[in-house]
Amino acid sequence: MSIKSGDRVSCSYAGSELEGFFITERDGKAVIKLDSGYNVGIDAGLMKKLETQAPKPPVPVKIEQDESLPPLSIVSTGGTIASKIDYRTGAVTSQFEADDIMRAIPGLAGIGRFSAKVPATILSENMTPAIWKELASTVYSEIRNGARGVIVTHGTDTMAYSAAALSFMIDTPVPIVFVGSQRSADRPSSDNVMNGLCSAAAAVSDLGEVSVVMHATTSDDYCAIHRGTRVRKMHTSRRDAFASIGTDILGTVDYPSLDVKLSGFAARRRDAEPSLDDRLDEKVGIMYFYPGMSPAVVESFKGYSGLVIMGTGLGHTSSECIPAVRSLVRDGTQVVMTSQCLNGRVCDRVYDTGRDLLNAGVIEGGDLLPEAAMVKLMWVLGNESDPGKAAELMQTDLRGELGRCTPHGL
Amino acid sequence: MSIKSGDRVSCSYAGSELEGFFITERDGKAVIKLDSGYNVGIDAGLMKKLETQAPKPPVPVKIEQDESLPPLSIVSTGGTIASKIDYRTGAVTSQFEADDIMRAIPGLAGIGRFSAKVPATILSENMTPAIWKELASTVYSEIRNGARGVIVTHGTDTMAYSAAALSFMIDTPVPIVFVGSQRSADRPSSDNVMNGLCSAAAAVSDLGEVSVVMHATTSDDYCAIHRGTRVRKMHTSRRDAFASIGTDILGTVDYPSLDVKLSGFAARRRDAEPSLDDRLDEKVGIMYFYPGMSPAVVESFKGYSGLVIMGTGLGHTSSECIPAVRSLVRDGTQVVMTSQCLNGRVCDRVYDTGRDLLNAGVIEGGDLLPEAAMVKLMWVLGNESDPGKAAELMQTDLRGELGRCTPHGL
Amino acid sequence: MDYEKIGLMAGIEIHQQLDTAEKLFCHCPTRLRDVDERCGEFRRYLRATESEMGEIDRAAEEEMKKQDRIYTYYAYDSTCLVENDEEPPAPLNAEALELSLTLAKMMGMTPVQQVHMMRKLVIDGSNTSGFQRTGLVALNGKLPSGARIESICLEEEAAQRVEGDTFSLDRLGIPLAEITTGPDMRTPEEVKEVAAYIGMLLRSTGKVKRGLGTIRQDVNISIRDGARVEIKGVQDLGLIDEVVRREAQRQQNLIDIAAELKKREAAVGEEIIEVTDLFKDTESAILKRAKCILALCLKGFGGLVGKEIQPGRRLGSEMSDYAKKCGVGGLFHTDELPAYGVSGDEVRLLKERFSAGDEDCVILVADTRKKAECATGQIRKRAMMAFEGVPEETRKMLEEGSSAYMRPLPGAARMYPETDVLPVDISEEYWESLELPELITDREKRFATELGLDESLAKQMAYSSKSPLFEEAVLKGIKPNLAARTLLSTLRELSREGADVESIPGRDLIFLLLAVEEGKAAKEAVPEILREVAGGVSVSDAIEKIAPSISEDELVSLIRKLLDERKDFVREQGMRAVGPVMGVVMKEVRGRVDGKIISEILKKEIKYMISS
Amino acid sequence: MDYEKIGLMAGIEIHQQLDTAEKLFCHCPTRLRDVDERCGEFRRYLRATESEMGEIDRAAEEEMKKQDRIYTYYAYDSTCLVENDEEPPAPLNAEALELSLTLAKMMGMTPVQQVHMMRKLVIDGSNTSGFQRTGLVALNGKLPSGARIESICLEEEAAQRVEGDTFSLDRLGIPLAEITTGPDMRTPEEVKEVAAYIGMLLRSTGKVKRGLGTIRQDVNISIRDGARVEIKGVQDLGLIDEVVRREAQRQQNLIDIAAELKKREAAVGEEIIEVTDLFKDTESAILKRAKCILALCLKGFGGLVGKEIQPGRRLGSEMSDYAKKCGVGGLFHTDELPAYGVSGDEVRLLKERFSAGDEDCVILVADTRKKAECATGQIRKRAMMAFEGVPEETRKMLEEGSSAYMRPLPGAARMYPETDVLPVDISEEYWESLELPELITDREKRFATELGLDESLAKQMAYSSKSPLFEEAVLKGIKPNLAARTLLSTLRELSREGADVESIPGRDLIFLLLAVEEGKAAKEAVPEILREVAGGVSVSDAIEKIAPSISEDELVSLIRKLLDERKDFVREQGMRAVGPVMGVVMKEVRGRVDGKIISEILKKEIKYMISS
Repeated sequence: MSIKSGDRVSCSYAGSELEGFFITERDGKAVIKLDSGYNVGIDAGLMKKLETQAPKPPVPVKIEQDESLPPLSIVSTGGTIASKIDYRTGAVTSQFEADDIMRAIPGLAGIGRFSAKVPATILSENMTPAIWKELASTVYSEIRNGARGVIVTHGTDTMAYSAAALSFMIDTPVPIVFVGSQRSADRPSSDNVMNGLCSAAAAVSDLGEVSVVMHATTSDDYCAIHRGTRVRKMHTSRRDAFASIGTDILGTVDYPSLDVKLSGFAARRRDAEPSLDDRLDEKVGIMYFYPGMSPAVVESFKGYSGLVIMGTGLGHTSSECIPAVRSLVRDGTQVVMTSQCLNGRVCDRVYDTGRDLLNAGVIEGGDLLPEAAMVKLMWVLGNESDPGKAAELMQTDLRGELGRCTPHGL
Repeated sequence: MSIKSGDRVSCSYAGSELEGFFITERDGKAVIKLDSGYNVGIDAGLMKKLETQAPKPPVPVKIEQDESLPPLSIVSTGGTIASKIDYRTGAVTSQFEADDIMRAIPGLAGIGRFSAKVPATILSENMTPAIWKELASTVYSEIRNGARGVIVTHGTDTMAYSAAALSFMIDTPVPIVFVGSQRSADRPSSDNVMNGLCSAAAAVSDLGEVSVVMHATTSDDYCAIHRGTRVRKMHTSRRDAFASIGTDILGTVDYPSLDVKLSGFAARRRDAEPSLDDRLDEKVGIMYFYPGMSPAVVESFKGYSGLVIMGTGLGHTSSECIPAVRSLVRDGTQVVMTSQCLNGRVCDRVYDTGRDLLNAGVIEGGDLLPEAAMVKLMWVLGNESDPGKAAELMQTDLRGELGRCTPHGL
Repeated sequence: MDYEKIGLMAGIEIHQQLDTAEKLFCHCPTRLRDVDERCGEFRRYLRATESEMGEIDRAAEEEMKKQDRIYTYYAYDSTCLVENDEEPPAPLNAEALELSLTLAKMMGMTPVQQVHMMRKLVIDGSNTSGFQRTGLVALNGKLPSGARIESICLEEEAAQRVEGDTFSLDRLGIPLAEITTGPDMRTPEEVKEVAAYIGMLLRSTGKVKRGLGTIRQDVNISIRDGARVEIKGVQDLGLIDEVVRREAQRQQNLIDIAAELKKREAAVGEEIIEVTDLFKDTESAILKRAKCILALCLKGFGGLVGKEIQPGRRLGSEMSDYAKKCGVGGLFHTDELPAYGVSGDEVRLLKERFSAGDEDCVILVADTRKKAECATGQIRKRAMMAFEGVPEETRKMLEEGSSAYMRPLPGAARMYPETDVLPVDISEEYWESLELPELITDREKRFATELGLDESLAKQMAYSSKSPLFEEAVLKGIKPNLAARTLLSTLRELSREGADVESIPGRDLIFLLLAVEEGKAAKEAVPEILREVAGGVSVSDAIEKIAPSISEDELVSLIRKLLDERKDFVREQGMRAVGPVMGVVMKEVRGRVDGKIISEILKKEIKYMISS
Repeated sequence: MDYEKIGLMAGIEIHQQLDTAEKLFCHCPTRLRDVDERCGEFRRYLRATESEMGEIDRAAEEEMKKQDRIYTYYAYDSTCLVENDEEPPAPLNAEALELSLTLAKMMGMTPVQQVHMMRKLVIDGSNTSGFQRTGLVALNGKLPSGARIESICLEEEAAQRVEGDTFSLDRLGIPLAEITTGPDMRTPEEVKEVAAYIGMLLRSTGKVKRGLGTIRQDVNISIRDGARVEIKGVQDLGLIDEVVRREAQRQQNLIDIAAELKKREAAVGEEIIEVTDLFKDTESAILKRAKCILALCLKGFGGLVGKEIQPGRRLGSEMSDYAKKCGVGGLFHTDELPAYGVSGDEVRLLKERFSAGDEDCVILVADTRKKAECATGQIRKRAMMAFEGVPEETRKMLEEGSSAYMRPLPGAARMYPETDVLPVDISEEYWESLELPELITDREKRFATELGLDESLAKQMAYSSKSPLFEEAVLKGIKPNLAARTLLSTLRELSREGADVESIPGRDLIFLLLAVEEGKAAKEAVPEILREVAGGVSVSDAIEKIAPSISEDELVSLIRKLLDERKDFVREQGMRAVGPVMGVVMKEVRGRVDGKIISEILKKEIKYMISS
């Protein structure tokens, strides 16, 4: 059939002639948007093409930027901070140009002068270490070119991994702020506007590290600023899904005032050049231990440069798995122990299996989050070939990812 | 050397003759407990045996039980609810006999009339589905034999897994209460006494399901009663490590009053016989998805009866992994999707990769915890050979493990 | 008014809450709650999203004018993250879909082959998501009256406004059937009849919510040279014809005003003048405390702004409605002044500022400068519309049937697909399998003819939500009249007394009525027994307490004893004694035995006594 | 008192907080906090754990007597889950271990080959875990005085008691060196000397905490026929000899009392009698409001219970200490009555109840029945001990050097291994590599002889924590006297005035003193400049503000101007004018130039003036 999406069609149905736009065909059903605005699915064979309506190209209205404001960069990886709805076809499209983003979030224009880069356009679950490198190099260039802060829009699924990756890959004097939305940008209730404005406020603030800025509560009242190496998505769908684990948040951005409050321990903006070190050893995995796990699961990571185990409790696997772990280590895999408890500190000195794991060559991951541990291990192995030094680096706090003490209340 | 642990030894050291008890030898160093109480490590060669002191056997003082109190059963798997210190040698031993436990936690004697069973003595990280079966059959017998409640002492590492396993394997009319301690029973600050007393209070309460009773806060103020299929260890070391996820707690036990308060939705004690269904298909694993994961990791679960994936966000893997998942399903592995976010609900209808996963045959795990999902999958596959029916069972709430709605505030 | 002459056209949209077990897109119950039972609250902003053409929907844009667009929501232990807009919706509720399709079939409609849920932009705060999910379910039906049914849509109910910008989430997501008729009605009475008929159809399913606010009619009205106006939220069917009448009148008056304005060569003044100084010593409290008073002059509008266009409504009221969107309290216009503390001198000075004459009208707005400026803009906009006659509007019904402006009619550009909900195919087999319920009107006839209820009781019973229980009772052998009276009158009376009759399960009512039929309890004791049951006593305990069963032997001995005590009287009166003694016996057994049985025995015993 | 004759033996245990960066088993700072800064609190019970033999440690058992054993803990943003007993300890702090080994080496001790950390049971609440971690580090040393050092242990400091059962966690876990001498001292003065010498050794490391509570001495004392008594918590070295004296006196008196009791054939009455009724109209407020008053009679104890055994302490006080463990406030005994509102009649009646005579003593306890019963038991126990003379006890020091009973001496059965901390090997290489610090006494001599400080200043400087800064300053070329006086007197004076001199970094002090040495600021301006710096001004700004540098040219013109104004006087006085004019110049330059420079120029100029 020569009917294309957006074509005007009609069909005889229910004793009347229905008219509308053809949207798509799925499983033999044509989806038609009636003039009432409703979509219905109808046998594709019933459809008659009326006249071709070429979709009008959106009129690009140039947004005037205030040259007196600080230069900010929006780097997009495909997370939608802005989108447009074509009510004629019902299609929702993501927006990546600075102009589009500023039109969708009008308040941005009062915060900075924006430029936009799109190093990748993917669903965040398809993120890979290779794209982290591209992302890091894009962000690095933007800072080199004078951006006073960089906002990275990112799908929320793997945002914490990417934020951790950039934390290690870039030594930044200015804020690199990851932001996303848990409710799609096309809906009036989307968290994109508040998160977007708060991330921009954080990007011009005195902060000087990689962070994630997202809703702190289910209300539109303020955003939390999380450290990139300490944040985790802790809910599948809520606005306030992101949580700092094992540390306080770096600060808050109030909404709608956009007042930024930073904690004393948050790194501050510096007058320095950024540095980029984007070597990663990508052959690193995560393994979740469970009761009765076959040692074959451990063995399946043979040949890996690194493996992060999510053990039980203080960082354990069954005794049965320890020989397999020992073999892995002997064959050159760096194995780091973290805990599936997520909160608290790994300590393999207390129980027998723990001590056996230490003897097998497992590195205690302290209070590293498993995800941050994986990213760090990739980075450490990409930069340090000596296993002993690599192990030492894994136990050294480089980007606030490791806490020496676990504060009361956490 | 013929010197044994507990022997009286001396050695010339630092210009004087040190006397004490020989404890052990480790890495060529003899560990000696000096008469001052201090242990020191000294070259084993310096040690001279003085006289053999056979350790006096502990005098078993019979505890009088109050026959008017309800019969309760303590089933131990190796978690230490009670222990004794031999200050002479410094050795700490776990106690499993009812007498010993009641001596260590004197308050128990006022709550019930106890009998004790020890189906296994292992570290909880070495727990296996095979031991779950033994445990289930022991608990089942105890209830059949008239126990008004069963307390299962268990190491905390995998307690949540075991509690979920028993939830499915036993349909119980009386409380089955899992309890453990995060601080070892040999220390004056141990949580064993409060947890032990609170679990006993829960075991004689009106509750009628499998639960975990542990500290609710860092203070010794009250314990939370968690549903066995909804509880997770969320901290490596804190007393209040256990948390109910996606649901309210079943109730509380105040300390030291031991008043039990049950929520409206907690199952109540019934006047019925228990039933046991301990068939498990043990070939079920958990896989943690991470960015850049090789499809080979998925493939390594080939031949498994079931696999629980901990996906990102609403329940995703990368598109690259989906063909491998499809193959697994085609080859007969039931694949259930859960989320590494832990909180919230899996929903694969919203995004493309999700829909692709559904098309690949993945079962949405709703708000099942990954651990509960694994245990449930073992049980479902052990009882239902038809894949369609098994999938339906996985999406049916059997033991409060699945919530139809996610309440506000969770 | 000659409606044919003025070309009245009217259609209605009926929104009916469905009485399903769960909500449309989550598994929460469809239960309303008291706000005091809330377990949490949160606050959100909503904003209109940009469309492909860069246009924001005009209804949404109107909402955006409000300065403070933050909404507060109350959550309950019977609501969930779906209502909170914090979780993707569950699949479409199959029960609700079936019910809407059943309704469609009852009206002779054709179902769509595949239902697609849409998001309809609503940013007044009543939907946490900022849209209402709605799907077109069926098309093109016809009522016996000939009125066309254009469509039936399955929608989610909005959150209930508590006050101001605070909403309660208990109602959000209750399934709603939206039935839209064609604009086929030509008189106010016809509108009422059609609405009533559809209401009857809805209730015939036995699965719609009942009670205040569970059904709402929107009426679309236009007259020739007028415009389509939608009046929302007519909850009382009794007023629907009056609403139509008044709107027709309003449109006619606006058309007349437009003609008059053209004749007068009226014009809306360009100038907005600040007149705060003029009122610094005014007696009007509102003007006196205002930070800023702005005025504009409507040339040639004199007398027309104050003209009544509908009972209680003037052209000035329409302008005021527009102005209020900016957050101001209202306006003053010189057609109504001097009044409200504004003196004649002040009016004179005000008019002088604009060199305005009697044929002109000056309008005043008092508030902060920002709000007042917004409001004068709105007033100018509405004044310009007056030249065109009737603006297309969505209006809300006022108490007596008049209406006030709410927002422009929403454009069509406000729907896009709800991608979180998969489309649902409606197969022919499924459609064929749907069984239609008996219409209440048919049921009414059946109750009267087959069960012998009198006409009024038959109607009452047929419309009652208790009618399934009634039918069950009759099937079990309870006399229709006893069942109907108990279920209607007795329960209603007890309820008025304050007894919690709603808590009495149907099976208890049947148990009790069976006991009556079996002579184990007297009809007379039914109210008292039910009162006990409503208080928490089990039905058998209540029967035992109020009407402990008396064996026939016991009854006979009791009667003999009583007769014995009245031997002389009975001997004297003979069978005439039956009546008086009957009263005594009844009092003794306190309704534990049916009067008929007593009467039989009594007669026998008296007969025996006088014959012995 | 002839200490040789009574066979005095004394030893000391010194507990010294180490000034390490981190705590012994976590990475928290070793910083004390104000309780108002706490960020959280929690409550815990502690209970004695059962040992293999079924015995509970007797010290622990004593604590268990207290009815309410729940402790409250304050946490800070500088404490962590290790202090909270919610996380396993980190590995042993290497800095602390090195410091304790350095101390061991300074005292000629032998290190253990492998340090094993132990858990020492402490359930008075001061340790959240219920035990104190401690490890034996070295053995058998000797001081120059000949006193033997038995051992040095590395321990964790306990939590500080805020009040009652509330503890503050900031102090918990600070490393503590415990140095134990042999029981080798024979006179009170010797005890003091040894304690002072060890104190000097500790401070010589420069890495011990200073200030109130950072060092605590426990003294072990016995005399012949007495018993070993440990007096805890002697914080003031000046009192330590007095403590020994008073304990020797106490033991002697108790021995004498024991002899007297035997002579009198005294006995502790079996009977405990309730005498609440006796005091129902008493004037004694305590007795009047008591729920239960119990009494017992000590036959033959009359006069002895009230006998002073130490200034301010009687045998009755010892009994009272024991009774207080049950939570009672104290006791009354007839040796001190009538008094405190108890009348002579009441005493007589009381004694009559027991048929007690003058040689007997009746003891009263008033509280709830439960507590009073517990207390009378304790009193009987202590009374029985009086026959033996001196009980082995742990006692706490009272203000003037007397002491009160705390608990029995702890048994040895209270230690078991800390399995969460791995043992640490001490290799010979490591031991050999440890460098010993200069002793303060050596430093004192060096300061006097090599740097020419006078004796008192040398001593003060050597003991001061500022001595490293002093040495740095001298190395940089600052005159020792200037440096010493500034660091000691000037700073102390400013501090007394309220200036925050602690906040002034050492490098600023050196910068300033170098400026003085270079003539850029006058010595006289130092206090004022430092006051500014303490107030937050940078040191260079402060110099510029207080003493803007004056070039030599400017100084010369100033002097010439001043001389010119005093031409006559100068001509008249000649070189004698130097003094008076000097004063005027000094006032003008307000310390901006060193007096010596002024004086030189002034002399030259006057010389020139008179010669011209």
